Amino acid sequence: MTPALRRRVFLVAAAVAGALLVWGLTGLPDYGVYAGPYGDVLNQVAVAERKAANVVAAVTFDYRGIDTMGEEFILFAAVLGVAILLRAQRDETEQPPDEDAADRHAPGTSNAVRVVGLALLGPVVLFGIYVVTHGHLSPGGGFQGGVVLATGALLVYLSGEYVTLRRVSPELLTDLAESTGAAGYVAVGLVGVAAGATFLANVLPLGQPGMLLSAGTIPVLNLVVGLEVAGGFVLLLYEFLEQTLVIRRPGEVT
Amino acid sequence: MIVLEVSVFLLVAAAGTAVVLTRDPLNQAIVASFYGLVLGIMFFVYQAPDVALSQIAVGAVALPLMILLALAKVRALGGDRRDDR
Amino acid sequence: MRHLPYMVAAWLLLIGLYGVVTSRNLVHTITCLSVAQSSTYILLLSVGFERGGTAPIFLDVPVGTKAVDPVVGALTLTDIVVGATVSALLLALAVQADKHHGSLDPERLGKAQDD
Amino acid sequence: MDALPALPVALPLLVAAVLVGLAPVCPRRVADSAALATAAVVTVLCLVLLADSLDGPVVYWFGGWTPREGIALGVAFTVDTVGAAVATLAGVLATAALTFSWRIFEAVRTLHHGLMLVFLAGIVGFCLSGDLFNMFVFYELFSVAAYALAGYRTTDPGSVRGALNFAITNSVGAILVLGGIALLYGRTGALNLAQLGEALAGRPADRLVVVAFLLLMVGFFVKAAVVPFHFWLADAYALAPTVVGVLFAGVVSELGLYAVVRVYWTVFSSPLDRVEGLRGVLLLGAVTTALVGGAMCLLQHHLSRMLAYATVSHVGLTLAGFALLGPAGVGGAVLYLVADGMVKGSLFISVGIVDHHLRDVDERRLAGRGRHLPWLGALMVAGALGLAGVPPFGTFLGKALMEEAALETGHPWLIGLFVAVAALTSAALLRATGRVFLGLGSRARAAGAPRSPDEAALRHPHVHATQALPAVLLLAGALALGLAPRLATEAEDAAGQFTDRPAYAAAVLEGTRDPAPPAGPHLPIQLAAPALWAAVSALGGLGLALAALMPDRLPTRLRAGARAWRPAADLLRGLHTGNLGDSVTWLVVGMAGFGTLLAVVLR
Repeated sequence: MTPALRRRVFLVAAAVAGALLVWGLTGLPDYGVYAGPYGDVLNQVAVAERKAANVVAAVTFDYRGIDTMGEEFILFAAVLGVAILLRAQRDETEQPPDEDAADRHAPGTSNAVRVVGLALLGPVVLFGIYVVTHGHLSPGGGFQGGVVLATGALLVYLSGEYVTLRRVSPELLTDLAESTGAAGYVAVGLVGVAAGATFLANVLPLGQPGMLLSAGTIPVLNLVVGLEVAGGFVLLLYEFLEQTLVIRRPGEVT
Repeated sequence: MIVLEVSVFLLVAAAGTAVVLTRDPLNQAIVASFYGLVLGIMFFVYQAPDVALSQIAVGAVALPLMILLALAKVRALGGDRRDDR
Repeated sequence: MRHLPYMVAAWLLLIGLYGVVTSRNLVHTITCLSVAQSSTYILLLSVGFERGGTAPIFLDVPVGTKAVDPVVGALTLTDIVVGATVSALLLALAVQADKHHGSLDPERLGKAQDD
Repeated sequence: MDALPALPVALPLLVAAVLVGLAPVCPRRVADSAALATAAVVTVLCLVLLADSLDGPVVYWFGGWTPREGIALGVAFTVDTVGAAVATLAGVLATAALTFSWRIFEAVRTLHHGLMLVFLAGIVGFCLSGDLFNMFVFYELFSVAAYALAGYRTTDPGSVRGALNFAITNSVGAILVLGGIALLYGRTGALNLAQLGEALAGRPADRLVVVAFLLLMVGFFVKAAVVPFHFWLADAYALAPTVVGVLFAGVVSELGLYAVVRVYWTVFSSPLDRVEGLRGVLLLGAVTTALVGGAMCLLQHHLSRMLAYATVSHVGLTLAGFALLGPAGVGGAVLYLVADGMVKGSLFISVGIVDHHLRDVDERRLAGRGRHLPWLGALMVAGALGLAGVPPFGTFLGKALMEEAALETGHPWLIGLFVAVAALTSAALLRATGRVFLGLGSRARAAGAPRSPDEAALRHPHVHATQALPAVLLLAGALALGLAPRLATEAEDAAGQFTDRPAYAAAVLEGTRDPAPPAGPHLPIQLAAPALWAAVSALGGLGLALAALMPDRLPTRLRAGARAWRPAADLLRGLHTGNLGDSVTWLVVGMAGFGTLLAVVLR
């Protein structure tokens, strides 16, 4: 199809499909009316049963913990895929890296940006760790905190210390963090089996709601997810970054 | 409250449309980052702070950043080749 | 108002697909796909929303307070991760496509060989 | 072994993570062996589950969250015979594919094995899950692994384009699936299949139920490559590495069909009570898919592309069995799906061997060059007969059961479709085999003549047993399935279990496990007439193949008749552009078309 014909065919089909969608969607309960039993039951029982103040965390890591295991491995597979695609390519094109060469710095970084970036690093890392460890108590958790931690690594880049990033989080270390996190999730699941219960059963002491050490395996799973997500996102950004910098020729960057 | 909700919904629809209609990928990454932020705000309105945090971290920061890096990579790689055409 | 957020979701799906179909740059295509994907976040959270409900976090409010559905929150969290990771993978493929075809234009990626 | 249902998912994921973590220090052979052993263990675990499920579904609640008063709090794997059989097929194919790759060097080997194991775990989880959202998660898991695996062979520029089209079109499908889930959740507040089915039971479908079914069906049909959702498939499957292509062609498309029937029987079978109308819509999709796939298959010269379109065509046949919406049709379709998956897996490996040793997969350029590998030619001819459903292949038994079901439901014309499609796909393969391994064909002599003198140096002199063995064993497996006619009645029993919604709901929500499921009345299985039809298919295929190889021997009138088809063939080819915008446009067209039909027949 030519682009013009395709656009026309699409518009006609999308009008019909859209009408069908609207037709079906108006069969939903009115906005703001929640009909189903699932969420209400969990809101009633989760805090008492799991000692987790944040019911979303209890659903994510306990009641529906197997979904989250799948989700972590989706991330794992995507990161692996990106690594395979871009690493294979890098092997073809890479110029011998010169660690101290000026052209491996990010372009146009002023000293002011550099200082601000490095000054932010500490708070960002602390905040990331806080978000990971308090997932069962407040909004946040392993995923959100992991992304924040990965952003910390990015700040190092933004502040122009790309060479430092190479030393701070080389592929080996982030690979290891990511796979340890992923394997850790399955391992926590198997602990339940080893304890004579089911896979992903929450067999650790539950404690009292609101305490940092409560909710059994939920904070543990938050930790392994945080590890995996931080490693995975650093790796994702790093693979694209590496691509950018390796290709750049000397003289192009000032 | 209703006014707030309606305006957030319409803002989301408009921002999403703007993302699609911004044809230059570099500009689009910036619009997409704004869209990610607006979605995050919508999720706060929905009383879903967990989701809002994820959305802002991913949609407003990580994903636009990856897009920018991919574009930087493509430009570095293809700058001279494209002149031939 | 009764169905407004659902309509917003349907609109975002269709406009996102429109972008995918008409796009002339793969990076643009991928961003449009993420707009289409975001329609599912809105739809999921909308069907679990309860007017007057608080967030389902019972730290400062007692259990029994009217709260929104925690399940759709958990589902959307997963959905966001899926969307982001698929986008990352697609971007890597787009970078590859540019390397092989010298172009990010889907129209220039060449036709299927030998049919 | 209480945790048995969790293990075939948990184990490969754990091994994948460990392998990738140890990648820098892990010797190549250790990684190979670990991946291969894991795939084999997963296969055995799935077989054990299959045996367990014969007496009724095995229900496993993760975290021990058994339902309360009919409300599922957690996520369950609900293993029934059909799900376990498809999971076992995936395990068998993964084991075969990893065996094949033993001798093939890949630079990113360990990471690749990690992805393969995640891919397998995703498929198995998808087959075993009894929760709609959990199915979606595993669906995305194996899909994401598949996108990466389809595109990593960066030496072939087409594979990147194929992977992009694959990933984007299938992601749109996944978005639609999720939309369907959201609609159902908004109505019922449930995600467990059994609970969803109970919540919707007893009332005729309204617009929300119809549209939710539409979204789920279209979303899963994209993976199944039902026409017109199939435009992404050929590039993705044909240009993927052999190791991956075996699973793609063997089981991945069929998973899309599996999902539709699973969701139909557990959730929608009560509200969508206008069975005749639904049957008509599904049969329409089945017939179009079977014929378009078969015709495109015959038009290909690229061997893997041929197999890719054979997959589309046989998805159509399998869908025809499912579309009859009864135990016999479902049982026949599942039996056919498993046997056909093994045949296609074997053929894909054979083509992989051709590619590896002759450095080409184009039938015309390969003409006569396979003469020194007669056994491979024989293997591919046997595979072609398997595709045609000749006894005693398992494909024959499955098709016989589907034909019985077609007669019983008053669709005798379906037998004609089965015969025609089997003839088309087997003809394509027989033609290619004849040209490559026997040097037949008038055009072959001309095109294949300029042969480089150093061709012998180009090709690998020796085919390793690890490459040939999996192809032989897969074919033997497909044969073995057909040697036990008892399997037909067992497949029907399994399908009876699969299609019994109230029993499924009771097993999941109340934990009742009927010790002796009532065996429904079996259709009297007649093997004589189906054997005749199979012979007609195979002879038709052979005739078509010979006609294509030696057109100048045909009577003039027949030749003129064949020419009359050319404009239609050109049109069909012209539609298959491999363009990603086209694929997504066709997806929306298909959604609008199927949606309109469903809205008319179901409301």
